[in-house]
Amino acid sequence: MTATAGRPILEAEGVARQFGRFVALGGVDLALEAGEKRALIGPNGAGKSTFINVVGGQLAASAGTIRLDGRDVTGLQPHQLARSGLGRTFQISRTYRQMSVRENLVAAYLVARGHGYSLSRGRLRALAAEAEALLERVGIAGLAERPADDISHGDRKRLEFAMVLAGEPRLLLLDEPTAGMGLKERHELMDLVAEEASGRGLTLLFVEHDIDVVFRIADRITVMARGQVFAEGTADEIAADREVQRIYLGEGH
Amino acid sequence: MLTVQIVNGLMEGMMLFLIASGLTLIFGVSRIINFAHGSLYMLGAFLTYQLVPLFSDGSLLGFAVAVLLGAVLAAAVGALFEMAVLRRIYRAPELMQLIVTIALVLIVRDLVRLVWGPNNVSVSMPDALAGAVQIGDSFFPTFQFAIFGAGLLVVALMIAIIRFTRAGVLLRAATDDRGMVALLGIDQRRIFTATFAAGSFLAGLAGGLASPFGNVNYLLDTEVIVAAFIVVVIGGLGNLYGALAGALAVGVIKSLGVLYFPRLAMVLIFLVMAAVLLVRSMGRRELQR
Amino acid sequence: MSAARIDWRIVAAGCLAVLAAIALGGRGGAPLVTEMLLMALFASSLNLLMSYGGMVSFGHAAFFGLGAYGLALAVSRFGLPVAAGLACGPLLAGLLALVFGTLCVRLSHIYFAMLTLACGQITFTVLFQWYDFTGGDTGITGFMAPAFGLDERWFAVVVLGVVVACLLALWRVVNAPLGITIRSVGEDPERVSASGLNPRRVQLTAFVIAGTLAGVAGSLFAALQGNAFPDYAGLGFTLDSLIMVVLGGLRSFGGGLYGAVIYVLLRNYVPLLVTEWELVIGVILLLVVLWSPEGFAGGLQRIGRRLRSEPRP
Amino acid sequence: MVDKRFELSRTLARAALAAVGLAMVAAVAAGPARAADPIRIGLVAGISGACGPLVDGEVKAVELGVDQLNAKGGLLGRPIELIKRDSKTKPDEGAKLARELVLNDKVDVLTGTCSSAVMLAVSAVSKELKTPFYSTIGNSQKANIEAFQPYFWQTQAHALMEAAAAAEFVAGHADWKRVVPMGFDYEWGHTSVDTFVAHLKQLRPDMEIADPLFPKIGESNMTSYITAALAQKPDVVYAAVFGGGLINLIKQGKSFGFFQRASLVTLMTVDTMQALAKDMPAKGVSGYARAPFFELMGNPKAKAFVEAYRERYGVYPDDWATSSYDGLMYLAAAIEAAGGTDADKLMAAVTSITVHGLRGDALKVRDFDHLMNAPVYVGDVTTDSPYGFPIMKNVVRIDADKTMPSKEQVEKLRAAAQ
Repeated sequence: MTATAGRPILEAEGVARQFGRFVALGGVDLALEAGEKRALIGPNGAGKSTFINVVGGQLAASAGTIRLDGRDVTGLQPHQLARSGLGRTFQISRTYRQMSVRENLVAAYLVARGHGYSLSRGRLRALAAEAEALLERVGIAGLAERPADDISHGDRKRLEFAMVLAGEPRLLLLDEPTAGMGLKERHELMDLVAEEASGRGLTLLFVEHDIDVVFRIADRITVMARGQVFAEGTADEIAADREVQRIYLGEGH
Repeated sequence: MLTVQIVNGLMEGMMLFLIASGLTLIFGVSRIINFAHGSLYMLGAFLTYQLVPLFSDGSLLGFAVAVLLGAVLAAAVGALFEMAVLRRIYRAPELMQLIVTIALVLIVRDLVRLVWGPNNVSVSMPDALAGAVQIGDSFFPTFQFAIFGAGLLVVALMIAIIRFTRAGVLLRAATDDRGMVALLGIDQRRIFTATFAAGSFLAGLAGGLASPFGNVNYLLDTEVIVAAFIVVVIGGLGNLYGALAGALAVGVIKSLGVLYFPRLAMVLIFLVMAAVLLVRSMGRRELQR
Repeated sequence: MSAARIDWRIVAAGCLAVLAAIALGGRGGAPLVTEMLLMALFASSLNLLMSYGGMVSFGHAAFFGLGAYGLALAVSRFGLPVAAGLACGPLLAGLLALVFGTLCVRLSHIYFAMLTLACGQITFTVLFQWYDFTGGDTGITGFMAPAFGLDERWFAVVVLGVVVACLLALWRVVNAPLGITIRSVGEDPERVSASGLNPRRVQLTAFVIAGTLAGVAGSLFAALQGNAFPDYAGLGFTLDSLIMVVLGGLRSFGGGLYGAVIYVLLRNYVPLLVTEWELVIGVILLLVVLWSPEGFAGGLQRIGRRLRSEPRP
Repeated sequence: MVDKRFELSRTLARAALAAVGLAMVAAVAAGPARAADPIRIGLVAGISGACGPLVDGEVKAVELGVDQLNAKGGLLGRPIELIKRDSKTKPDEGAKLARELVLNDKVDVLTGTCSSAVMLAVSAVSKELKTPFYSTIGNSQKANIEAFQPYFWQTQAHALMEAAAAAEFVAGHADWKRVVPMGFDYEWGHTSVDTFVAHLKQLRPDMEIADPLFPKIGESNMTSYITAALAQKPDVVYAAVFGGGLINLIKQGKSFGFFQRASLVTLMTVDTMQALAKDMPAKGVSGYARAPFFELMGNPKAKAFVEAYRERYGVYPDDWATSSYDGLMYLAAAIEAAGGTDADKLMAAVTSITVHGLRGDALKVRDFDHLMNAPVYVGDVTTDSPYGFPIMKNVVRIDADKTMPSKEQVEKLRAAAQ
């Protein structure tokens, strides 16, 4: 579970993706070291979400190679990647809307533990206790009985995060985890994410528009523009990069 | 022999296109699989049966007027149904929309039976279309050429409307992205009502146009709807050109099937439908929102 | 945590009600009760797909029909005893569900529905046209005495036993981890996939379970009738099953059950009053969707909520 | 572990079940026992579904006939009660209704089926419950041969007889040298085509018989079959089709100029001629028919029936109506001969009486397959008609002795089916 620092857990080489003639990703190289927290920033349409979706297996790459722990995982299905230790959240959080918050988490545990096809109801009782503890940690234990459809946007983000944690991933991809949230909520959620990531020794790759959040959480930052990696470095380096400021910071946020 | 069957298949295909065009239009815009499409087709046929004696004593113009009037009435029924029923349940799961169209099938079938009785009836062929055209040593019905022409006209009109009118722009927008229309500040409900009316008009038109070429009874709906589904699926749901290609392909497959694989024609068409669906799905394990 | 236990009192009360109906209906009425029970199982199997798995099938009757033909063919063409034939029906249905399901779960939403339609129509057409083997439109008759030659009432009791057992098993499934997984996939296959389980496999599992149970219903239906006809796999039965689930109530385990009782009663008694019975059913269906989209079960729950929230004097 | 929407409140569930139980009890308990006095006839007809267009006349004629019999004091002094049910043209529904009619409503006789499937399903119930059952529309020979059972009789020429009659008719046209057979792609169509071809080969070894065509039942677009048939340059096309599909064939054929180049021989019933009316081709269509009223008008009984039918319903009876009425009158005669409705006595009477009916003065049902010696009428369709719709002229009545399979043939077929 603990990753040795210095070895890349994720390596993307020349990852490209086209939609018809539109080039969403034009050959992205990116390597994540185990345990690092990496932010992926860039203007709208830069290809950040596409990149996350290609790494997560939701979209197939048109070209390039992706390695997870040194193993070539290009073209694997999302569930295969998930079993290799990759967990992710979505831009619009994906939960089981008609099920209760607790059921959502129990369902995530069932899948993660390989009991998805079990007929034993004993398993449910055992997992319910674990689910309770995790809900407590992410701060939504009070909502356990509510349908996921009924809780606030931010709480649903927390729920989805908890569902990902239930899978005990080593690499965590978060696609705009704070989109549509208020300032305070945003920081609280990302603090929680950072805390859990550090505590569990997870590697984190997150897409984020809020530069405050990025600078607060990220060890390193990758800047994308027009489907390419434009710059990469520590928070300070990126903050100091004039080009970045011009094309990105100046323009948008 | 082969050529004759191919020509004939294309003719039959165009008839299928007329049937399917409204279904694919409605699906494209509203994502509703309208089971009642066959019922509106049937309604168009019966209305034509009712109206032809009023306008036509064998004249083509009178027939055309009767068919158009029948189609307009079918459009009114479609629009009414959209406003009174479908509009209330656009937010419900798509299954519910489908179920109400099934309910409409049951209702229309029995209403037609109540009004026109259970027996077969016949609409007379307008005199001008009654003959046959000789090509080589084969004959083809003038009527089928007229249908082919009508089909092309419908395609042309639909393209013209979609390309060059404001309604068409909205239609395209609605087909591509439902949310966008709302962003444009247009009342989405009006678009849906208009689409339903247009789709129902096309169904009624097809029913009216086809009526002199065959039997009309209250069971016509089921015969038509399965054929229309096949065409629309093979053509790509919501795709007008696809529906045209799909309709012509189905017509030709059926026509050639009579020569080469008579027992398998029906199964074959369903196999093609399944294959098209599967091939389209390949490489589409993409995000679905 | 409210583990969904089976309330045996409800089961017993239901069984008693059915037994009373059988006793009161006599030999002539018992087949109607049998039909209701089999339709309840058939609709409940579709309900597993629709309410839990989020899959709308337009070809579910194929498995009902295959269940019927599995029995009829085993006995008439392969000379197996009826008891063995009764096992062949669900087996054939389950096998074909595996084959069709493998293809169908590659698609979702309306595309899934259209592919099931194609599969269902292929099944129907083969049964209808393969005279030498399936007897074509005139079906297979006379291969066994209807209802094993039992008194209609006893056969209804036997069917009651089988249907209750199947529904209890289904209840077990939907409340077990597998049921949660099936519902998860019904809600959001992407989430399931991103969590590490292949949603298609889950859908396929549900599809095979549903197909097999439909096959059980079809086999017993063929046994009741003593015949098998292509109609049993046709679009008519498919639409019946969809209508039953919607009338009874989506998102409810009892939906298939309630729907079957309501629909079979309507279909049996409305034609005695009016020739245009389809019109009546169409209007009822319309009203249900508009005023109680969650069907009979949903309506019950709504009434229940209202009763509970209103203070009693 | 269950989401609220799935959780049934127990009281509610109980209430629901109670309601359901009550509904079922109320439902099946309906229909209290009645006095055993009247003679009850259960009519299981495909009022809705595919047979709808055919059984309209049947239901009307049977209702008329029952009223007439009752007006004359019923049978053996007992009134007749007709209990009508809609099979929806579904075999399972037909069988269930037949069972209900016998067991709950205590009907003495079953009739009314139209599609072969429903007929065979009801015949199985008739056999099991030992209740006499006769068919006046559905005419699959299976019910007389492979699936024969002693409580069934057929008052029509069955499929084999009709096809044989059509072959006789075609063979009689010396100028016809080449024939294309066609049939709906189901059991009845295939049986008809096979029988027609076999019979014709015997009668006219010189005739060229093309490969048969099999459009699907009720096919709405017959054009591919029309072009395929015409490509064979036939003198005549034999088509075992009927109803809506036949109307499609004729109207579409007309557009192709079919009737200028070939003749069509097909099952031509009055309802089809009424539906086509002025759209019927003036020449080129010949038909075989079961009970064309216009050809029976010389028979006072038939004339009286046609007039009574017209007076009551305002239309002329179609073949289905006429033969259903004739079938009912045969039953009435059998009940009187049997002195009651005891199933075995009735069946003995059915196979021993000779009845003067609408279709001739010596109708009888033979004993080994319970098939009536029903004639088949063949002739040429003409639009020159006093009735406002086409009829047939030059009609020849082909007697059953020319078309009924022999006892040996029937036994051979039965043995082959084992």
